[in-house]
Amino acid sequence: MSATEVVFYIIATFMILSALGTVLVGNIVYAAIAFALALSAVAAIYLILTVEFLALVQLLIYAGAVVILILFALMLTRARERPQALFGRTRSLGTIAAAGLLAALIGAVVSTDWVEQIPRDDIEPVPFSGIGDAIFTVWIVPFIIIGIILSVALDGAIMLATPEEEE
Amino acid sequence: MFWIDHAWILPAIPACAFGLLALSGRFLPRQGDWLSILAIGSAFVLFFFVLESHLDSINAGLGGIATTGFDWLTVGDFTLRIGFTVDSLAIVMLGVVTLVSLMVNVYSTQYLRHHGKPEPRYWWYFGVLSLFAAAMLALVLADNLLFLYMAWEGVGICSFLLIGFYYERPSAVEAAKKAFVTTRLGDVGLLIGIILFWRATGTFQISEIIEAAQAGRLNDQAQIIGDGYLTMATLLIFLGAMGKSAQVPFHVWLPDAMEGPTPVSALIHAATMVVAGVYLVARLLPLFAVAPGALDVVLAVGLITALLAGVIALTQTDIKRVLAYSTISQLGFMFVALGAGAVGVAMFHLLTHAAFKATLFLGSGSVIHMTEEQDAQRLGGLWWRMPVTATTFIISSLALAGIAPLSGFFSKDEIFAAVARSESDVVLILLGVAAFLSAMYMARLVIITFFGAPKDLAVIRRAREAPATMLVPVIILTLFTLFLGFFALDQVGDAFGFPGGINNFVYFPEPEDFAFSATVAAATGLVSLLGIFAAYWLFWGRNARRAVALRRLQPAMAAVLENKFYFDEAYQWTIDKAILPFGALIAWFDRMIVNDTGVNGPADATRYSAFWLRYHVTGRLPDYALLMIVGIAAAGALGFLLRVG
Amino acid sequence: MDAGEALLLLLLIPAGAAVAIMLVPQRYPTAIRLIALAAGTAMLANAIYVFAVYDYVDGGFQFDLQYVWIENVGFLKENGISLHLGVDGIAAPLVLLNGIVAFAGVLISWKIDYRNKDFFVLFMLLVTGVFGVYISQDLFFWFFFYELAVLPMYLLILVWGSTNKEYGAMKLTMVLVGASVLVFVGIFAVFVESGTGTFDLPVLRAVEFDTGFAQTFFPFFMIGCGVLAGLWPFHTWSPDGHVAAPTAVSMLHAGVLMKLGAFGIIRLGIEVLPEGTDLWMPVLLVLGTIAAIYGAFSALHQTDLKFVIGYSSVSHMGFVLMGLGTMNTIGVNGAVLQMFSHGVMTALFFAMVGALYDQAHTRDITQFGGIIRKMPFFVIFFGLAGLASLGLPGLSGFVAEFHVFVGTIDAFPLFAAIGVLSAAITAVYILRLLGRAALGPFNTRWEGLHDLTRWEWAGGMALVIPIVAMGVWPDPFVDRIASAVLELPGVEQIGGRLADLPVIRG
Amino acid sequence: MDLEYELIIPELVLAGLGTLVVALALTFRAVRQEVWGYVSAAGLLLLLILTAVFYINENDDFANVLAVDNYTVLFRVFFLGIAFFTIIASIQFAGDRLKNHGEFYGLIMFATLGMILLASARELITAYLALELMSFSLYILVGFNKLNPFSNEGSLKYMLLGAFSSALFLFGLSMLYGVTGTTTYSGIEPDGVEAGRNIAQQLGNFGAQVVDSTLPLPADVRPGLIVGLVLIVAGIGFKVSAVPFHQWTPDAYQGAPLPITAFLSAGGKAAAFAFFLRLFSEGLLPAADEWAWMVAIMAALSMIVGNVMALRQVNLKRLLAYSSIAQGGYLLIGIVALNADSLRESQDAATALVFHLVGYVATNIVAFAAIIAFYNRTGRDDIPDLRGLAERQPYLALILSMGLFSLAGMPLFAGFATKFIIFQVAVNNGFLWLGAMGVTASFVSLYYYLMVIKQMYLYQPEGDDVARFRIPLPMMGALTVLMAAVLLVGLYPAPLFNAIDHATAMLFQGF
Amino acid sequence: MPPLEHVLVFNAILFAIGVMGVLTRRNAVLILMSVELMLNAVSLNMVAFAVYGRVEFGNFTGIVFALFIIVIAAAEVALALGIVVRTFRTRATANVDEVNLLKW
Repeated sequence: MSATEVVFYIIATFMILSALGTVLVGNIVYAAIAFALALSAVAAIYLILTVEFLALVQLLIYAGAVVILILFALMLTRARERPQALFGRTRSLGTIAAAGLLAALIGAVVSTDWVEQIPRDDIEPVPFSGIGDAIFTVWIVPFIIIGIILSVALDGAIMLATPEEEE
Repeated sequence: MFWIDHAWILPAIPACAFGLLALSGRFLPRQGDWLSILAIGSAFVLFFFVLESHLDSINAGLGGIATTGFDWLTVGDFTLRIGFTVDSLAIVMLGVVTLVSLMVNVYSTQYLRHHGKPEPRYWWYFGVLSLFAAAMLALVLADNLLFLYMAWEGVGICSFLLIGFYYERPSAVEAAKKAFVTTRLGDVGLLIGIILFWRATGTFQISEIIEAAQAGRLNDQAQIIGDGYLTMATLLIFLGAMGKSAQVPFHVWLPDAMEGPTPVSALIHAATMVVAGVYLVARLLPLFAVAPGALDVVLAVGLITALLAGVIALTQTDIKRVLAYSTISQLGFMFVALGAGAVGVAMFHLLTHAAFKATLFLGSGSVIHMTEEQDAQRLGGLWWRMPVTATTFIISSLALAGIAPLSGFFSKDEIFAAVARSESDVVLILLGVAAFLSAMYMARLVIITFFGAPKDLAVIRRAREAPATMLVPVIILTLFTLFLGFFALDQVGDAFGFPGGINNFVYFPEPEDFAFSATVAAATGLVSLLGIFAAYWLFWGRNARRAVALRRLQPAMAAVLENKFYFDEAYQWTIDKAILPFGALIAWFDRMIVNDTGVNGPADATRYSAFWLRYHVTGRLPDYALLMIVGIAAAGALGFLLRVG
Repeated sequence: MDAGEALLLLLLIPAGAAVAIMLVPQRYPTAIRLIALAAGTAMLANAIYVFAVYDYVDGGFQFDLQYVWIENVGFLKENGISLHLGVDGIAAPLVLLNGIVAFAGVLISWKIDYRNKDFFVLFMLLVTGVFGVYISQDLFFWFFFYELAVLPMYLLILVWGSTNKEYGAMKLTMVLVGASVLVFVGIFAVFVESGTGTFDLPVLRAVEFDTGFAQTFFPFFMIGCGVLAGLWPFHTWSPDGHVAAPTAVSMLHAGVLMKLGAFGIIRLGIEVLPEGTDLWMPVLLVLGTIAAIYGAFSALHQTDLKFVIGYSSVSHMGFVLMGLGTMNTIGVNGAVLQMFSHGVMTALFFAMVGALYDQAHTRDITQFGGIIRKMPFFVIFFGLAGLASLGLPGLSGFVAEFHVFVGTIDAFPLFAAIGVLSAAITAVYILRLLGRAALGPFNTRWEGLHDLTRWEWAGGMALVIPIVAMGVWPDPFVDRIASAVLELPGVEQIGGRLADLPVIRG
Repeated sequence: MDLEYELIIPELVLAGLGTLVVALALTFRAVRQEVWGYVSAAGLLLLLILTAVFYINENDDFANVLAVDNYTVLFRVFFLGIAFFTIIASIQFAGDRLKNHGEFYGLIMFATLGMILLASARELITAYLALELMSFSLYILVGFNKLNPFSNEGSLKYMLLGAFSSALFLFGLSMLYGVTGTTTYSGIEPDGVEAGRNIAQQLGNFGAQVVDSTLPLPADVRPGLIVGLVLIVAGIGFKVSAVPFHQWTPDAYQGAPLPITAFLSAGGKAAAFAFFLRLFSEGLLPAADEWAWMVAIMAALSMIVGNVMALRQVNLKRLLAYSSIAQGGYLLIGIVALNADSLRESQDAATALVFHLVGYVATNIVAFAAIIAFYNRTGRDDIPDLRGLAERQPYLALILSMGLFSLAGMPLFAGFATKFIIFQVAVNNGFLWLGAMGVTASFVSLYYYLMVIKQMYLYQPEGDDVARFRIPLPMMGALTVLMAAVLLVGLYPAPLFNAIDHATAMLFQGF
Repeated sequence: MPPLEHVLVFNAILFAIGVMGVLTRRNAVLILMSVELMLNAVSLNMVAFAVYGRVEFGNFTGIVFALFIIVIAAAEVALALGIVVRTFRTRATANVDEVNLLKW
C-alpha cells in the first residue's frame, strides 16, 4: 500500500465527513464552511488522480466563487437572523431513501468489472497541456454552448435578482 | 274454371275498398258506406261464381281443390309464399263471410245513424269493415300457415279497431285491449306451432305439412316428426284457435268485446272471426288426427267451454252478453264435433250458427238501437212494439235451442250423432246437459226481453219497429235460419247441385254421410224442450220468484255463477299481482343494479380515486425529490432482480 | 356499374352541408334550415339511388372506390390505410335507412331555433359518420367514422337535450367510447395477427385466422360493438340517452346509431373472425334473448313515453342480436331486416313523441288521455309505429321478427318461444300506452294541443312509407340482404329441408 | 481541424437573433416593447422558411458531435415553428403582463436553440450542455412574472428539482461512460482516435460477448450499466415529466406565464423526446433489454396517474399539465417499442413517436393559444370561468373544443390518427398490453376534456363580464393556421408521415 | 494509486450524501449545496474513469466532461440564487416546504 493510497484514504474520509457536516449540522454557516472543506477535499483528490488542472479549476470556481455566492445568498435571505429548524418533515424518510440509493450504487460499483485496460500502478499523469487543445478542437461545440449558457444564466440571474420599483 | 283459380280477387276487392275509404272516405258522398257495400256485395256475387266453378271441378273429377299464389320473399331456398287454395271447406266459409258481411254492412248503414245522421267516424267504420272482410277472406283462402297467420292477425287488429270504435268510452278501450291481448296470447302458441312445423318439415304449405306428418306416422321409416313433437306443435296451434274462438280459459275477451257496435258483434264476434279457430282446426284436422291425444284435448276443451259458457249465460242479464256466452258455448259444440273427428258436422254447425247467431245479434241490435237499452232486466214486453224483430229473434232462438225443423236442430243433432258414434257416453251426457242449458238460457232471454210486463215505461215508449234497412237483412238471415238445415238432406242437396248434402259436400278428409238416427234426434229434441220448459218454469212472469228462491237457496253458487266463475278476477289478479310487479322488479333491477351499480359504480370509483390520488402532489419540494429517489431506488432494485440476480 | 362516386357523395353531401352551414351566420336561421333540408333531400335521393342500383344478382361488394391514405410506409404495406368504400347487400338497406331517417330528422328539427346553426352542423357530422361506417371497407376508416358518429352526440344532447341531459349525455358518450376501446384493441390484434400490413377489409376477410386467436378476440368485437347495439347488460346508456336527447337525435340515435353496433358485429366479427363465431354466437343469442324479454318487461313499468320507447328499443335490438346469434341464413337475414324495420319504426316513435313533447312539455303517459281528438295524425302515426313494433303482419316489424323467430327456433326452440312471448308483451305495453294517452276520455287540460305541423307530418310520412312498404313487399330488401347473408362465412343455410324427405318428393 | 460552419447556419443565426433582440431591447428602452416580439417572430419565420426550403437531405455531422441529418432538420423546423407560434401567442400577453420583453423573447429563442442542439447532438457532453441551455432558459422564463408568487414558486421548484435531476442524470452518464469508455452515441468518430469506440458498439459487443467470449472485454458490466441507465432514464424522465418524476410539472405549468406554459408543454417535452429517441435508438439500442422494462413501467404509470389526476382539476393549466403527463405516457410507448432485434420495427416505433409528438404539440399549442386569448381578455384560467364562452366568442370555443377533442384522440383531428398509429406500433412490436392500456387511458381522458367543453357550451356566461369580445388579428390567424394544421394531420397525414419516416431512418444508420 | 472501485465507492457515498441533503434539508440554499455535492461526486466519477481507463489523449473525454460540469454548476448556482432571492422577495422565506401555494 503506497503512500498515495494512504493519503487518498485519509482525504477521502475527510471529504465524506465534511460532506456529512454540510448536510447534517444545524447551523447554516457551519454547513457552508463544511461545504467549502468538502470541495477542497475534492480538489485534493483531483490532485491524487494526477489531474492538476481540474484541481486548480475546482479551487478557483468552487471553493472560491461558488462558496462566496452561497454565503451572499445566505445573507440575502437572512437565514441567520431567523434561526429555525433546517430539516424538513421528510428527514427520516429521506435518509432511508438515500441509504437505499447508496446501497444500490455501491452494489453496482463493486459488482461491476470496470474498463481497466492497464494495471493501475503504471498510469502516467494526465498531461496538463493536451486538455487545452482538446477543448478548442474536439470539444469546440460544447465550449461555444457553455458560453451561451453562461451568458443566459448571468442575464437571467441579474434580471430576476434586480428589485422592481413596485417593491 | 276461371274463378276457382282466381279466388284471390275476392279479398282483393274489399282491400281496395278499404284503401279508398281510409284515404278519402270522409269526403265521399254518404261517407262512402256504399263503397264498402259495393265491395262486399260484389264479393258475395263472385262467391257464387267460385262455388259454381268449384262444383264444376268436382263434377269434372278434379277433386275441387285449386291453389294459386306467388312467392313473397326468398332467402336462399327458404321461400315465403302468398298462396290461395279453394276447396269445399273454404267455399263454405266464403259463403258465410260474404253473406253475413253484406247483411251487416247494409244493416249498419242504418244502425250507425243517430236520428238519421251518421255517427262520427262513420267512414272509418265502413273502411274497417271492408278491411275485415278482406282479411277474413284471405284467412279462409290461405293455403299456407304463414299467410294464414298474417290474415289471422289482420282480422285480430280489425276486431281491435271495431271493438274500440267508441274509444271515448274507457270500457271500450279496455275491451279492445283485452280482446287483442288475450287472442295475442293464443297467437304466441300459434306462431310457435307454425314455426315448429316448419322446423320439422321445412315448409309452410298446409298440404305438404299434413303429408309429411301423415307420412311420418304411417310408414315408420325415420320419423320426420316425432309423436311428442307433433302433439306439442299441434296443441300450440290449437292454443291459437282457442284464443280466437274464445275457448276456456281464453273466453274472457268475448263478452267484453260486446262494447263494440252490435253489427260488429254480429259479424265478427258471432258469425265469422270467432269461428276462425274452428276453421283452423278443421283445416288441420289431419294433423290433429295423427297427433296422439290432440283430438281428445280439443274435445275436452270444447266440452268444458260449452258447459261453462252455458251456465254463465244463464246468469247474465245484458242481452249481448248472454248472446256472447251462448256464442262461446256454441263454439264449444263445434270443437266437440271436431274432437269427435267430424269436420263436416262442425262446419255445418258453424254454418247454421252463423246464420241464427247473426240474426240474434242483429235483432238485439235493433232492440238496442230503438230502445237505447240493452239490459234485459229493464226491457220486457217488447214483442207487440216490434213484432218482426221479436219473431225473427224467437225463431233463431229456437233454432239455437235445437228445435226441429230449424237449422240448429239438424246441426246439433249431427253433433250428437257424431259424438255418439265415436265417443263415450259420459261425453254424450255432458253434451246433452250443455244443449239443455243452451235451450234454457235462450228461452230465458226471449222471455225476459220480449214477454212479460214492460219493466220500464220510458224504454217501452221509445221502442218502435226497426226501419226497413235494418229489418231486411235480419229477415234474410232468418230465412237462412229456417231452411239451411234441410241442406243436410241428400235430396235437397241433389236438388241444389251438391249431391249428398252439405256434409257430403264438405268432404274433408273424407265424406261424411248425414246419419239421421231417430233415437238421437228424439233425445236432443227432448232435451231442448226440457230446457225451454225449465226456463218457463223459472222465469216466466210470476215464476221468476222461483229463480229468486233458487238463488236464496244457493247464494254462494249463485255468486260464483254471476261472477262468471271469477275468470276475469283471476286474470286481473295475475296481471296486477304477478306481471306488473315483475315488470316493476325488472325496472328496479335495471335502475339500481345494472345502472347505478354496474355503470355509475366504476365511474364514481375512478373519480374518488382521483380525489385521493390528488394528495400525492403535496406542493412541498422535498416530497417531490423523495418520490424521485424512491422511484430510482425501486427501479434499481427491480433491475437487479430482473436482469442481474 | 361501379359508380363509387355515389358513395363518396354520401360522405361529401353531409360533410359539405356542415361546412356550408358553418359559413352561414346565425342571423339567418331559415337559410340554415333550407341548406340542411337540401342536403337531407340530396342524401335521401343518393341513398335511394345506391339502394336501387345495387345489383343483388351479382351480390358482393359494389360501388367499389379506393383512395390510398398511407401506404408502403413503415409497417404499412400496399394499401396500408385507404379510404376504401363499398356497399354490400347488408349495407345497402342500412344506407337507405340512414338516408330516410336523416331526412326525416331534418324535417322534425325544423322548429329548433336555439343555435340551430350549431345543431345542424353537428347533426350533419353525425350523419356523415354513420354513412361512413356503413360504407367503409377499411378498418381504420371504419373505426374513424364509428367514433365520429359518437362524437357529436355529446354536444347535441348536452345543448339541445331535455331531461337529466348532463348525466345522459356523459353516460352515453363514455359508455360508447369505452366500448369502442374494445373494438380498438381488437383491430390492433387483428392487424398484427393477419400480418398483411393493411387495414383493407377485403384483404383481412381473406385471411384465415388461427381459431384460438379468433376465439380470444371475437368478444372484443362482439361486446365492443354490441354495447352500441344495446347488448344486455350494457344497455342502460340507451334509455337515458334517448330520454335526454333532442327529438331528431333520438331518432338518429335509436334509429341508426344503434344499428352500427349490430352492423359492426357482422362486419368485424362474423366477416373478419368467422372462426370465433362457433364459440361466441350462442352467447350473443342468449344475451339477445334476455335483452328482448327484459326490455319488454322494463317497458311495461315505465310511464315516461321516451322511456317506454327506449326500453322497447332495447327489446327490439335484442331481436337483432338473437337473429345474429342464430348464425343461420334466415336468422341473420331477419336480424338485418329488423335493423331496418326497427330503425324506421323507432325513428317514427321518437319523432311523434318529440312533436307531442314540444307542445305538452310532459311525456308522462298518465297525464294524457284521448288526445286523438286534438292530434289525430299524431295518433295514427304513433299507432302505426306501435303496431309495427308489436309485429303486426303487413307492417315491417312482422317480416323481420318472423325471420328472427324462424331462424332461432331452428337451433334453440326455447329462445324462440321467449322471443315470441316478448313480442306479445310488446303488444301489451304498446296498447296500454295507446289506450292511456291517445284514446279514452279526452283530458280537457290538453285543449290547447294542435296536430302535427306540416314539417312533422312530412317527416312522419317519410317514415311511415317504408314501414308499410317493407311490410307489404319485403322482396326488394330481402333480395339484397340475402345476397350478402348467403355469402357470410360460417353462416349455415337452412330452410328447404323437404328436399331430403323422400315421402314428400315422391 | 476545419469545421463546415455552413451546416449549422440556422443554429448560429438563431443564437445571433437571440443576442440581437436582447441587446437591442436593452439599448432602446424607449421603443414600444411589442416591437421586439414582432421582430423576433419575423426573424423566426424567416429562419423557419429558409430552413424548410434548404432542406438538407444528407447524413452529415458538425465537429463529430452535432448530427446534421433529416432528423435534425425536421426538428429544426419543428422547434422554430413552436417558438414562432409561442411568440405570436405571447405578444399581447407579454405587453399586458410582463416586463423585459427583450430578455423574454431572447430567452425563448435561446431555449429553442437548446432544443435544436439537443435534437441534433450525437454525443453526451454536447447533449448535456444543450439540455442545460434549454433548461436554464426555461427556468428563467417560468419565473419571468417576477412579482407573481406563483411564478416564483414554480420557477424555484422547477429550478431546484431540475438541478437535482440533472445531477442524477449526470451520475448515470458517468456510469455509462465508465462502462463504455466513450460518450459518442454511434457512427462517426472524433478525429485522432482509432475507430470502434462508441456506446452502441460497446454495448453491442457486450451483447455479442455472451456468445463470443474471446473479445477483450470486461466479463460483466451489467450492474453498473443498469444503475447508469436507471439514472439516465430518471433524468430524461424528469424532462419529459414521466411518473414518478412528474410532480414538478403541474406546479411549473401553473406558475409559469401562460405562453411559457405552452412553450414548456410543447417545446420542452418535444426536445426531451427528440433527445430521448436519438440517444436510445442511436446509442443504447443494443442494450434495449436493460431499459425497455423501465420505460414501459414509466409509460404505464404516466398514462394512469396523469389521466386520473386530471379528473378533479379546476385550473385549466393544471388540467393540461396532467394531460400532458398522460400524453408523455403515450409517447413513451414509442420508446418502449424500440426493438434491438428488428431495425425496421424500431424505425416504425420512432416514426410513430415523432408523429404523435408533432400531432400532440400542434394540438397543445392550439389549446393553449385559445386559452391565452381567453386569458388576455378575462385574466382568469379556471375551468368554470369558461362558462358561456360559446356565447361570448363562438370561434374561440370552437377552436378550444376542437383542440381538446384532438387531445382526447377523437377523429377528424390529429389526435386520432397519431394515437392510432402509435398504439398500433406498440401492438405490432409485441406490447399489446401497453396499447390496450393507452386506449383505455385516452378513453378516461375524454371525460375531463368533455367537462371543459361542457362549461363552454352548456352554461350561460356568468359574473360581471359577459360581453362578447374580439380576438386580435395575429392571434386569430395563428389559431386558424394551427387548427388547419391539426385538421390536416388528422385527415391527410401521409406527407408528414413519410417525411418523419425519412427522418427517423437516420437514427438507425450506425448499425 | 488506490483501486478504482474504492474511488468509486467514495464518490458514491458523496453522491448519496448529497441526495440525502436534498431530501432532508428545507432551506433552498442548503439544498443547492447538496446538489453541488452530488455534482462533485459526478465529476470525480468522470475523472476517475478517465484516468483509470485509457485517457484518449487529444480527446480527454472524462476530464473535459468534469470541467464542463464544474462550470455549469457555477452557472447553476448563480441562477438558482437569483431565483431564491426573487422568491424570498415575494414570500419572505427561503424554506422550500413553506413555498407550497401550488399543489394538487
